[in-house]
Amino acid sequence: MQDFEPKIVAFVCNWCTYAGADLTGTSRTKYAANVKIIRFPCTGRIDFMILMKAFENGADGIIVSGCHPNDCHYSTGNFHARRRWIVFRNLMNFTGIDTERILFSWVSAAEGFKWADVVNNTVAKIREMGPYENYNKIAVSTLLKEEVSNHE
Amino acid sequence: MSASHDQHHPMTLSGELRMDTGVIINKCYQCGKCSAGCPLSSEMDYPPSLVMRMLQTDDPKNYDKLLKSMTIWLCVSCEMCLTRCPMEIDIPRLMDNLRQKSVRAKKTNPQAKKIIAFHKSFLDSINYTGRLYEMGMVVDYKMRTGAMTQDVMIAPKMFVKGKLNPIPEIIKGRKKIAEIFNRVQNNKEVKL
Amino acid sequence: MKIGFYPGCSMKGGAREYQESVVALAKVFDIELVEIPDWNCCGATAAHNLNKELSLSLPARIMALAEKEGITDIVVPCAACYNRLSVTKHELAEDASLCSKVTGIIDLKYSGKTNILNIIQFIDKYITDKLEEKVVKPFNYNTACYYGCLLVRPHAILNFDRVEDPQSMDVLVKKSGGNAIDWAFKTECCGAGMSVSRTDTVARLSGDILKDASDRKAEVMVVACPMCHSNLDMRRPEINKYLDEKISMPVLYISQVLGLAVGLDAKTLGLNRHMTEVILPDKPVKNAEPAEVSKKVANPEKMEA
Amino acid sequence: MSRIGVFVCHCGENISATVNCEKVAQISKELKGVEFSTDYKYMCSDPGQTMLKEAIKEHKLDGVVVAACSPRMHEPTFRKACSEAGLNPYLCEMSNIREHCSWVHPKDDLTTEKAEDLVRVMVEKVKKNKALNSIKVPVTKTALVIGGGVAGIQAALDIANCGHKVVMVEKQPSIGGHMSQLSETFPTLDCSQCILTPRMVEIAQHPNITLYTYAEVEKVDGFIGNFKITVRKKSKSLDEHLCTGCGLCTTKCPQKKIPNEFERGLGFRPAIYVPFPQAVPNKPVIDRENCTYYIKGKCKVCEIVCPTKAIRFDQEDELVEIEAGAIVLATGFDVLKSDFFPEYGYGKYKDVIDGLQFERLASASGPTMGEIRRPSDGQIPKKIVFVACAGSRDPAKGIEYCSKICCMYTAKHAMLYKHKVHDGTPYVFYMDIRAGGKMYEEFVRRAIVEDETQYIRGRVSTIYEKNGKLIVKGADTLMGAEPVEIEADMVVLATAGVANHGAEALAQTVHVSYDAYKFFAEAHPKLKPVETNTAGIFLAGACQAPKDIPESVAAASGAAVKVAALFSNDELTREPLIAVVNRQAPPVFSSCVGCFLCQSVCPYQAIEREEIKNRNGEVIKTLAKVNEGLCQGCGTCVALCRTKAIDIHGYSNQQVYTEVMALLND
Repeated sequence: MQDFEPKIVAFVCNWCTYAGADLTGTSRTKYAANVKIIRFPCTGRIDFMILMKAFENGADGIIVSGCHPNDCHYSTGNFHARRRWIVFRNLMNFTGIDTERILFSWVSAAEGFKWADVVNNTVAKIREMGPYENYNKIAVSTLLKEEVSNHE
Repeated sequence: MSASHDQHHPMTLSGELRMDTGVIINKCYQCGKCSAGCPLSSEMDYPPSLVMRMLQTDDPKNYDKLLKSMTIWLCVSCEMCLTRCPMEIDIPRLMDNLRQKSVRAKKTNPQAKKIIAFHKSFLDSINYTGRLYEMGMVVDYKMRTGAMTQDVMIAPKMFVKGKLNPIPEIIKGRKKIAEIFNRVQNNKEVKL
Repeated sequence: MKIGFYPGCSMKGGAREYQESVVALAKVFDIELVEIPDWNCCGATAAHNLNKELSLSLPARIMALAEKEGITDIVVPCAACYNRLSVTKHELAEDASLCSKVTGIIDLKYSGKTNILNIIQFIDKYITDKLEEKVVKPFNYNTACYYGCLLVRPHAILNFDRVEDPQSMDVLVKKSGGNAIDWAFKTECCGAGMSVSRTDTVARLSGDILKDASDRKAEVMVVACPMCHSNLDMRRPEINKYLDEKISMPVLYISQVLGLAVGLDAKTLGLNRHMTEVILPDKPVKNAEPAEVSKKVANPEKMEA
Repeated sequence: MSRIGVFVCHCGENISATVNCEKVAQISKELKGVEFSTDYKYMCSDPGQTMLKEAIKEHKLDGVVVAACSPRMHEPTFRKACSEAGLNPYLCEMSNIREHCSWVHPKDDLTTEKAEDLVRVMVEKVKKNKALNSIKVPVTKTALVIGGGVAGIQAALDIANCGHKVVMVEKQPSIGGHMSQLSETFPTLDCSQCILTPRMVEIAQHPNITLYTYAEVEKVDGFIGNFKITVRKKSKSLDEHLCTGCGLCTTKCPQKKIPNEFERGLGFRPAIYVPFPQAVPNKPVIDRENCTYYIKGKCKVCEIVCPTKAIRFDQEDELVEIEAGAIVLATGFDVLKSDFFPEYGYGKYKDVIDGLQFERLASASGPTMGEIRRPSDGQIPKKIVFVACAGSRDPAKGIEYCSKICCMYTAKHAMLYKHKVHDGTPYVFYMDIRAGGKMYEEFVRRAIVEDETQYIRGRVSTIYEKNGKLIVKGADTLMGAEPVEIEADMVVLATAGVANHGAEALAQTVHVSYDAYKFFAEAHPKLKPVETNTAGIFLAGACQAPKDIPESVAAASGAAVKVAALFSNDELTREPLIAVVNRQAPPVFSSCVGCFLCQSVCPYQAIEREEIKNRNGEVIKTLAKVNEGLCQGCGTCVALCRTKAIDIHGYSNQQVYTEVMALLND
């Protein structure tokens, strides 16, 4: 397990967390290279099916991060994201998906250091949890695969 | 990766106090509201806000002055400072800690002898009987301080009023209390 | 339901009359107080000055003993004991490792589920509703309610009454037919545990308190703490010397005030035990018209219209 | 088969110091669909851009990935370059290998591998990109200014003087704001009314300005260039055209004991009233909550005495629709209620007042005609204590920030007091003196040196009344924190400036963000101080943070210029990264089932209902349709759509799923 380098995907909004991660760079604060960012206009845009897609493709952990409550560039997108997360977390727990591997956080455009902390803490946590091999054993994944192949 | 976080820093005084008490010294911005409201500050050698400043300097000399000060023994834990502090700094908790450190370092102010003697007599009384035996405690205190004649005038009146109990109340669990005293003393804290 | 009673050391000695009056008052309202068996001292100021763990262990043992008896409410009339018990309960609830350490030291089961009630909370919970109908001898004196430190601070933990200009005792005095005056030293410190070791300091602090009350025409001072009482009452010779005037205002416990109002006699309430003689001349009952001083509190919002 | 070009930038050494840029370019070349790949020292430089343009033409590229800095930095640059080379700009994407890679990781293989991953993701994404055309919208050249204090007045006048129409909406019966309450202003001590009143009059008379007082903004729809605003004009119970402002009604009104808001409760006013003598408009309103007629059903004295019969008891609120291209928020601030400080006794002791009340006492038109007299008994205070930071810099009971203006106005108060009460002594309890500003420090020094104000460095612990005096207990931290006790006749608390209590609701109405203290948030703290994150909405004055008069005016003029710049175009172009509901013709088909969940979550009301009709003109179904002008492209609707009928350009389902798969499978 020593050599395990977790693959982590970060889904972030353009206005707060993406800008915050830019600030982390501008401040030259170092963090683990395991996390790769995918930019969304808003956390409200993030469909939770895409988290499933990430797990299915071998992600070991996921970060979802956007503007702090009340700071959303689009005023309410992050509230929808939060609401959806609460519902989906229950659903995912029910289906056996390890929601401990998903970190939901708020990082503003001014919180460069916080972003580095979020990344480092998540990497450390996922490293401890080990690779997410279980996902593809879960029945739901087969269903997803079917759905996706139909979709394409 | 995050090298800067791992670097070993020598512990500052404020860091040490933060670890021991949770109080963050550097929050204090010297507004002086504590000193203004403290009932004892006029008698203290260092009023509370000055104590905070001295700790902030991280200077061992200032720390030493505080351990030897009267201030820490004059503080009656009335909590007025905490109540009005804009930064909600728990000065009373800090004072408790400094008192304990002062005793441990054997630096207590000679003028505080009476106050410390009172506390010790008080605790001794609990240790022996489980409760405070007022008369016994006062006698013990007088033995410690030599203040034999203090308050002798009111004692007879108190007797008459039924306020002084000549016989100590000793609780059944006296041994349990003694055990408690033993255990906390073994836990590296102040030797009482 | 059994209501637990923790008298604390001073109520067995110097503040005997406080216990007598609390028990007598409870009896009037058919409340039985069950003393926690084999209770120990809470450690008071001395313990937390010198040893943190000791200062938590002693109160924890008291609460653990109460739990063993199945007691859910403990009445703690002494403000100092009330403060120590509440703070201990809070600290142990906040810090699980500290809690397990302390339960190890006291060697008893401790859940931290008991309610700690000070004298006013006790009265409010069990007596206040029925108080006014039982008042037979209105306590119609100008009364200065002195709360001191330990009843209201630290507010974050005790969460009792307003931390500045508290009102709960004033309300009880008014319900007993008294006139609670507005004054400035309600929560100033009396000198607390330094009565013996620094008598001069206590004389100064307690003197300033008594002086303000007496300047504002208070006839009686009411307290809820044996320590405050002993400083304000027993230290009167030193206080008068410091003030260079003779203040003869008696200092009563809140339970004594309520006791007098519901018709208990002075002896039962232990008024004879006070060092400063309690002289309360009979006064004709006025219409409940508040004195001029207290009018000012009436409407703090007035300016904000 | 795509023909994609990959351009890897070294950014001097900013990227190449930790990322092997040559290798990234080489590896990218191997990717399916990549036609051309190179690396260069500065892609954003002129030669870099030229190289990009030439490569597009030479290799007939149909997609471009620039691996360089953050797209938030240079995406517009490279998209413009692509467009100049004939490639649709929305076929260009950027991989952020600087802020998200080279600057945050050490030099090693992992870092270069991450850069390769990031490039691969964008290559795959760009394959799914569509050519898009930017959206053009017309601009309504009318500005709405909300708030008629000094900031709103300045902004309105500046915009109007540029030749544009302005509508000003003010909540109170008169414009003027807090500045009209002030006595004199620091650091020049000129009379506040004297400099403000002419401007207030100018607002009323300006041909380009329409003024609605006693009115509030109720609803804001639309977007930059095309806002639709609903304003509620509260009933003044008055026909303003008939009223001449003679004031007879106000003198005859039998109800005279209503605390006067303008005088901060230090005086009284009748139920029909003009807030202050210089009010604009100088016509009364009836305060229905306190009017005898509205309470008891009879009185009507004002109606009887009115010479022009202008009183209208049955007048109702009126809703006015306004079309505007830009909005300036100038709603100002409030002062913190002082009764959160029970230890200072505000509200309990009459002679403990706040700074604005002192302004009224010192004002020549105030309740004491400018004489400093204490409220309790009208005596002239001989010892007066000013408490700075009453609520400011106090996370426990007040607010965490510094209110900025109090140091200066407290010095001014001490000075005014000393000028009026020569034998009096002013004391100021302070912690720090923050007097940064032109002639500010000099002003404070003057208060100390010339007017002999006693500055005591320390906070006041408590204030109580004794024998008609206020005992102020403080400490002098410059004297070893020695306790200080002052027997004062009056105490003035320099209470904190806080966000207007209606700020949060207004922010939600106009869709702008606000900070933790409910002040409106600027788009960038340094470079966009008067813009909000909502295009077309600007900030002026203290609604953004505590500001003094010069700063408020400067910000207002700044906001006005932004509005004028916006109005210099007849049309606006907008990024086409918006949502779209799929359609297939004929007959019109869509996977939309018409659940309109999207409509309920859209923050911009951009989802419309489209009725699809058959040849006979019968409605066969109702589908969602996106209003291009309103959609801001947040994509919340996309995540919610059950049938995936709605999608968003630039972040389409296809694009983001492709990105995830490309990222995780190399």
